[in-house]
Amino acid sequence: MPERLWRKPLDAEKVIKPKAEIHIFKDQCKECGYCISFCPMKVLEESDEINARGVHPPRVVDESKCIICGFCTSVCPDFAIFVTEKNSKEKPIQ
Amino acid sequence: MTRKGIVLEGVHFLNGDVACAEGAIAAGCRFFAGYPITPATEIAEHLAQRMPEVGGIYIQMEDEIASMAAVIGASYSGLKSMTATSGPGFSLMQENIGLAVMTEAPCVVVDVMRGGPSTGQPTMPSQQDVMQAKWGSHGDYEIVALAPCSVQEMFDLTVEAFNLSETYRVPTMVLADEIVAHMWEKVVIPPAEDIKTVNRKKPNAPPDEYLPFMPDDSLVPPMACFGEGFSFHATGLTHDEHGYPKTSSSEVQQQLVRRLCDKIRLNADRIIRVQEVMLEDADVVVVAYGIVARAALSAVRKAREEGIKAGLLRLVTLWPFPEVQVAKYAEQAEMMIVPEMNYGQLVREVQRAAKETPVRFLSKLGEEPHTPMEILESIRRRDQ
Amino acid sequence: MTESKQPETKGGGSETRIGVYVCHCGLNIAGSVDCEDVAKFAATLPGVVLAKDNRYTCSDQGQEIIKNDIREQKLNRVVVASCSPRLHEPTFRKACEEAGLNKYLFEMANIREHCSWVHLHDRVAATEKAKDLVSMAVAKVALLQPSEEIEVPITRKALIIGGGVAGIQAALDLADTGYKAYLVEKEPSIGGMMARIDKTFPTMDCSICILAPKMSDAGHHSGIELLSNSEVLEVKGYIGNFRVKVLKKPRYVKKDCSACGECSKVCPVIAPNEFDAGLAVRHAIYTPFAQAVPSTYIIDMNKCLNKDGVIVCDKCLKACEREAISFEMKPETLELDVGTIIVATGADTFDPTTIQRYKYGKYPNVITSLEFERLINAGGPSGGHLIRPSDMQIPASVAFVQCVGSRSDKDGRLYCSNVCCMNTIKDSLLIKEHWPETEVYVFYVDIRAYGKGFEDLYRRAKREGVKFVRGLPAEVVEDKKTNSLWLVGENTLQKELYKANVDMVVLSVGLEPRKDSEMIQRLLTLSRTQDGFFMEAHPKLRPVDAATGGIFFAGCAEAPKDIKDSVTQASAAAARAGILMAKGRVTVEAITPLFYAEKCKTCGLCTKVCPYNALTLNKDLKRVEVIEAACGGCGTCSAECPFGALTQNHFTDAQVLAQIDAVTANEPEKKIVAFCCNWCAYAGADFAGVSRMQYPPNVRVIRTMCSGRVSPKFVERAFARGAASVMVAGCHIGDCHYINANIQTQKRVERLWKKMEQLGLNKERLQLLWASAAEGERFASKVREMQTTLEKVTPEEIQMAKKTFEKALGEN
Amino acid sequence: MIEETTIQTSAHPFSKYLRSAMMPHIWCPGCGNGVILNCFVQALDELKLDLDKLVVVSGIGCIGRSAGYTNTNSFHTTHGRPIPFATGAKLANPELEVVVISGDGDLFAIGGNHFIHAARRNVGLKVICANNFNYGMTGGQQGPTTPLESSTPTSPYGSIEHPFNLVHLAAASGATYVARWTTVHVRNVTQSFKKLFQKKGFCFVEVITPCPELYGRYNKMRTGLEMMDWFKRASRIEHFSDPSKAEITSDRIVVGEFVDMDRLSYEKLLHEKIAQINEKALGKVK
Repeated sequence: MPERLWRKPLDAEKVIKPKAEIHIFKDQCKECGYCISFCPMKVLEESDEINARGVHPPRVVDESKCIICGFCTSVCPDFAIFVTEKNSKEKPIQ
Repeated sequence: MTRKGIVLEGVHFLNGDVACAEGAIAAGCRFFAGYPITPATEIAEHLAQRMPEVGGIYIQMEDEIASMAAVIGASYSGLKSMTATSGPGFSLMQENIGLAVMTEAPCVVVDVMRGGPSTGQPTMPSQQDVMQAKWGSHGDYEIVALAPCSVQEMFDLTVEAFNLSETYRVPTMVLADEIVAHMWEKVVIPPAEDIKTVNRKKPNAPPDEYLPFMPDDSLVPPMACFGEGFSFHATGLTHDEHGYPKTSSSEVQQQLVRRLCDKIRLNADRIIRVQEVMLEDADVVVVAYGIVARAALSAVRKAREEGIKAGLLRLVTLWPFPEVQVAKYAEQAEMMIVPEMNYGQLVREVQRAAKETPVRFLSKLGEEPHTPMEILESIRRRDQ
Repeated sequence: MTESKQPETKGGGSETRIGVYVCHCGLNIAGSVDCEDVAKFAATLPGVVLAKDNRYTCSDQGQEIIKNDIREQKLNRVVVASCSPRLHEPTFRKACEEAGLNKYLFEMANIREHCSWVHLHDRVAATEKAKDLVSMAVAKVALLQPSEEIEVPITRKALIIGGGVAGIQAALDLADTGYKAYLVEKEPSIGGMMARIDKTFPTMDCSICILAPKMSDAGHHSGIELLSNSEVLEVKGYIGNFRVKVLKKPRYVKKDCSACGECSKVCPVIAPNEFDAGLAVRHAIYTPFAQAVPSTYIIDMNKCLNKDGVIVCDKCLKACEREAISFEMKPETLELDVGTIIVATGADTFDPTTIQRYKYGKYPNVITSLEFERLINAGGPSGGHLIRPSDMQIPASVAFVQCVGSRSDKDGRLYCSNVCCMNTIKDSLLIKEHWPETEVYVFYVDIRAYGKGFEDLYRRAKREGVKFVRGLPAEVVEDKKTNSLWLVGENTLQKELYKANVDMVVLSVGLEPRKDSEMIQRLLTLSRTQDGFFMEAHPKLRPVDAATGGIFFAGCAEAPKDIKDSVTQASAAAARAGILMAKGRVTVEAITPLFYAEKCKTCGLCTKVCPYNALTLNKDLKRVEVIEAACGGCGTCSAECPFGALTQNHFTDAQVLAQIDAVTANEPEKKIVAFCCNWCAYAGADFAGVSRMQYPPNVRVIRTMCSGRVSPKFVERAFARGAASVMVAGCHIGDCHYINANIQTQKRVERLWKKMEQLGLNKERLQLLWASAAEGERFASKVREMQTTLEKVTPEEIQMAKKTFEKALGEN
Repeated sequence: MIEETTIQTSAHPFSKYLRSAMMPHIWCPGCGNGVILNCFVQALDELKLDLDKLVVVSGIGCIGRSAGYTNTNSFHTTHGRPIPFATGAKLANPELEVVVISGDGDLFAIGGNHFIHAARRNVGLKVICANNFNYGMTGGQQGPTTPLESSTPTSPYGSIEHPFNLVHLAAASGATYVARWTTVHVRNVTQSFKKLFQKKGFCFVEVITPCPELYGRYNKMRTGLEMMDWFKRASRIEHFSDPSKAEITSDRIVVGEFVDMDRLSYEKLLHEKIAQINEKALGKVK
């Protein structure tokens, strides 16, 4: 049966997706744009605020879209962003 | 690795290079990196055979630059390390000698001097690297340099060199010449336990409080090595007591450079050794070092037989320069004679220290060293 | 390297003794042809020593008569005027051989499919035509030469395309017989449609439970190489010696996979699972179903986040203990040498959205029978609970609507999809089994319970209270509040309107040819019937063979059928392929080119047109060398040679010209000379006969293996002899059974048209027809159309053409 | 500013591997060195390596700073000499994991000789080269890997020098593990870095990294993203393909693992011999 004929899968809701928590250290960002452009789910965008370095750090558009692949964490040259699963141990020390 | 038995003991007939190598082993050196060069090659050859026997490491690197770098690396991994070379190789080592000074890596560099400049006279004796030993690397710094005049001293001073470098965390040179390196003599090696050896000071602070470049009163910081649980950083850049680069801070630069020099200068009297022969009433003082000193000695003896009040000041330590001692005998002497196998190097330091006292320089280039007669002649002509 | 020195003389040396046998075929021929008259006429033809007519020439007695005459009457040529040579030529050739006559000295006149059946109501004209056909055959047979067939070895390996139950069965049978079988499946797992079905009719046993063991056998059999997630790219060669290119698409998971499923658990991407008809989700890395073979997981790169070599998400990589995942896997192209090919590509289900009134895709509670199978299946998305999509509640009433996409000239396909009736009956019983209270309606046109045990099941369903209503709903309307559905239509038994309200409607969708059957058709140069399924060589006598040698059919690829029939056909196909491979050698028909060195000018034109590169020009020896084993026997080289240095054995210039002369012996101005290729056009004309399509009797068909054989001088000869029109007919471009020889046909006809125009002739008189074996009607209507132009052709035009082409009279 | 970021990095999962006092690093916006350092500490984190036994050595150049940034035993040598230093350190204490992180100029121009000899000896060093095609720290001059025709302040008319093919050089010199990736391949880079610690002999990983401020600016790729897009577009993963054909051009960058073999490491051979001879010698004197 061709894909276009499919209806919404009956168990689509049942699949539980871990909730993401995205931590951004704005003042460390140098605005290379890697996290924004490589995010597979397009969760991030450039914000209009200006950080201590005088550049625009990223901003979360829709945290619920994040699938916690952690690519932003790995590709950030400035250790300015990381993602954790909501209510998991890895909490930022405030 | 026990030293008992493996280290040579008793009376032996050796050449200078071998004696130097045995001295290193006796001092606890367990890492040698070098590159073949006349007339220092025998040191490498002998250590290639002996190091494994004492559980030590010998490696021939691709050049002298690499040798010096490897020596520093091994030193930071906790082994007493050395290299041996001659003029051309010594030149290549200079940059990393500077690194050893900057990172305060204990290590010994043996330079068996031959005729230069450049490739010069590989097989002829000389004393042409005396100034390079002090000034060869860029920037302000102090090192220690010793000048053996016999095969016995090739042994003794090598041990001494290690002890000094470990004490002051400074590269220490043994400035031998082709003759002491190649001549054969009796060497008396005391039982291992009677040989005094010094090991670098270890930190007693807990790892998280340890500051790798924070000195104590001796101006020498205790040294932790890789793998000992102190995670620290060392760099050739100007650095603070954490070892972190501070390349644009004037006071960090001043603090660091001053300390690197002062730890030697302020400890000079503890470091410096000279031999004083018939100097109490001497009005002619011959200042010599290395093989030349032996000719000078017999010249001085002959002069005394002729009734001339001659004396010998033999410099065992060339750097830091025995300024005080030279000045002291310059006071009482009418003149000083400095025979060197070069075209005028250490004589400049002597002149500086001797002030008004006239200093006569006897140069030898590219030939056998001064004969006693030549020096005696000069002593006889003391009034001219 | 065949070569005949002496120019063709009549017969094998001594004088020609032809026997002609006119068959009544009961009344099939005798019904509209006066067979005795035809036999009498035949007796008068040159070289004919005896002519007989009898009721069934193909019967044993019929064959015995021929054998005796050959022995006693010293016949050295035989003509049988009966049905299509595509049907009985082998039979009679065998008979001749048994009587010691070389089988290449036999010829047939097709007076049934091409005559009696298509001119049912014009006995006179049909009889006249039959006489022409016979004289053509006699003219040709006189010139036939005894020939020996050469043999080529067969690769003892088989390729099975499609890993459904048919493909699996065929592969297992072949492998068990001891032949290597390559089983190519384009999906990640074998199993096909049967793996998705819950229960099978009429036995009601669990579909996957009986299939799974076969699947794993196929997976583990040492004789079977399973190529899943793979597609056939190219097929070259000929019977016994095919070279196949297969594209093995990367799974991105290595064989080391233990199918533990940890990767799937962590994969953040979800997509509808094709296997569950999209009713359940799967992840980007997945296995389609629990019993999948191979069990190795697969990554769907269209869904996976890691595009062009950059690994963005490495969750599965981290989760896989065996480190079996590799995003660097690349597609491989495998080259397989096989002797036989079995096509088991299956069928698609009909797309019900095209029938608006059933509102599929608009109303949530209208589902297809395939979706139903997944819903009722314990392994399915609802764990076997029949729920209706709108509210996930168990429906209190269900209606099945039959013939969705089947048996309709308006909605979908004309044919009956064969399995839907029984499938629905089975499904209705399943509902009754689990939820006896459920009201079940079946709206049908006819219930076709023809098979073993089918009727019992049908009765049982009725007993269980399933309500069968004759008459399909005219429309389906949804109750907006309850999402239940109103079906309105006419009960054609009671002749009254019905208006039924049910919670869920199941559309019993029909089967249709695979979307990609055209691709497979081109790859293997197969034919398809009008409904688009692959066409067998003969519906009765070679039901699993393709017209192309060495290729066989199994399962729904050939026509919709149920599991039992698919498996039966698969075993049959395996057996047929096995027979070929057991022989180990295949004979090449002696229809390869004959070469006359003295005429060859070594121009090399022939080598350029040969689709098989079977000809090589040897300039030094001033000759063309023919590799018989490679030769497909299309004869296009012979048509191309301007000097007559090459001619196709058994279809020589002289023989074809003799046929033309026979057609045009009298009243040529009333006749159409038609050259038809054996595989498509001639078969199409046969099909027209089988379907009793009536068309004007003035056409005379000359059979060549390929339209590429038709050399311009044949056409010119026809016109020179005063023929009114000429038809050149072949397979559609792309469907040529000789790779692409019919491209040459097109070129030649176009050249002739240009020539005719320049010479002021009406080019309408020469017609080019592409007609497949299924397109009988296309052939018939072309004849009708030509008839009308033919009537307009004036005697002057005929004369003019005669003059223009008279040079052609010298040819032979 | 420093203070503030200090607090912040301490929250980052990898912060414990970084010397907070040294953060933020000196590297320009879009510089790939940070990505390499990131992958490196991630590898350490995934392997749960004993940091006391780890030594990171670097030479001179932008990436040379990474030794100082990793919170472990680290040494920042003179230009071109990290490998011989590391050789000494490793031989003197084979228990140590000695990693050299440096640039293409440091390792292959001024230090080229040391590289090939360490590889030849098969000293158990893990050498990571950040290849940015130029001398970043001194202002983008051409170096041993600068692609033909590309322009730099010292090749203003386009470079006429043929660059080194680093993976080919490493393989030919005898390295037991050779891989090349770019900074878009962060997962593969991390994997290869982890691999380094499972191997015994001389290992080499080249990471092609964007230098938008200099190399990029001189070659029509003004931003790191543009360079990363080039890497993404041009990269072809061809594992264990012939290193001599592993080209780097504007439309084709061959990446992957090229060598993965086992050869007894220099230090193993050396220390076995030493132990053997030492024992004999001890025996002799008893």
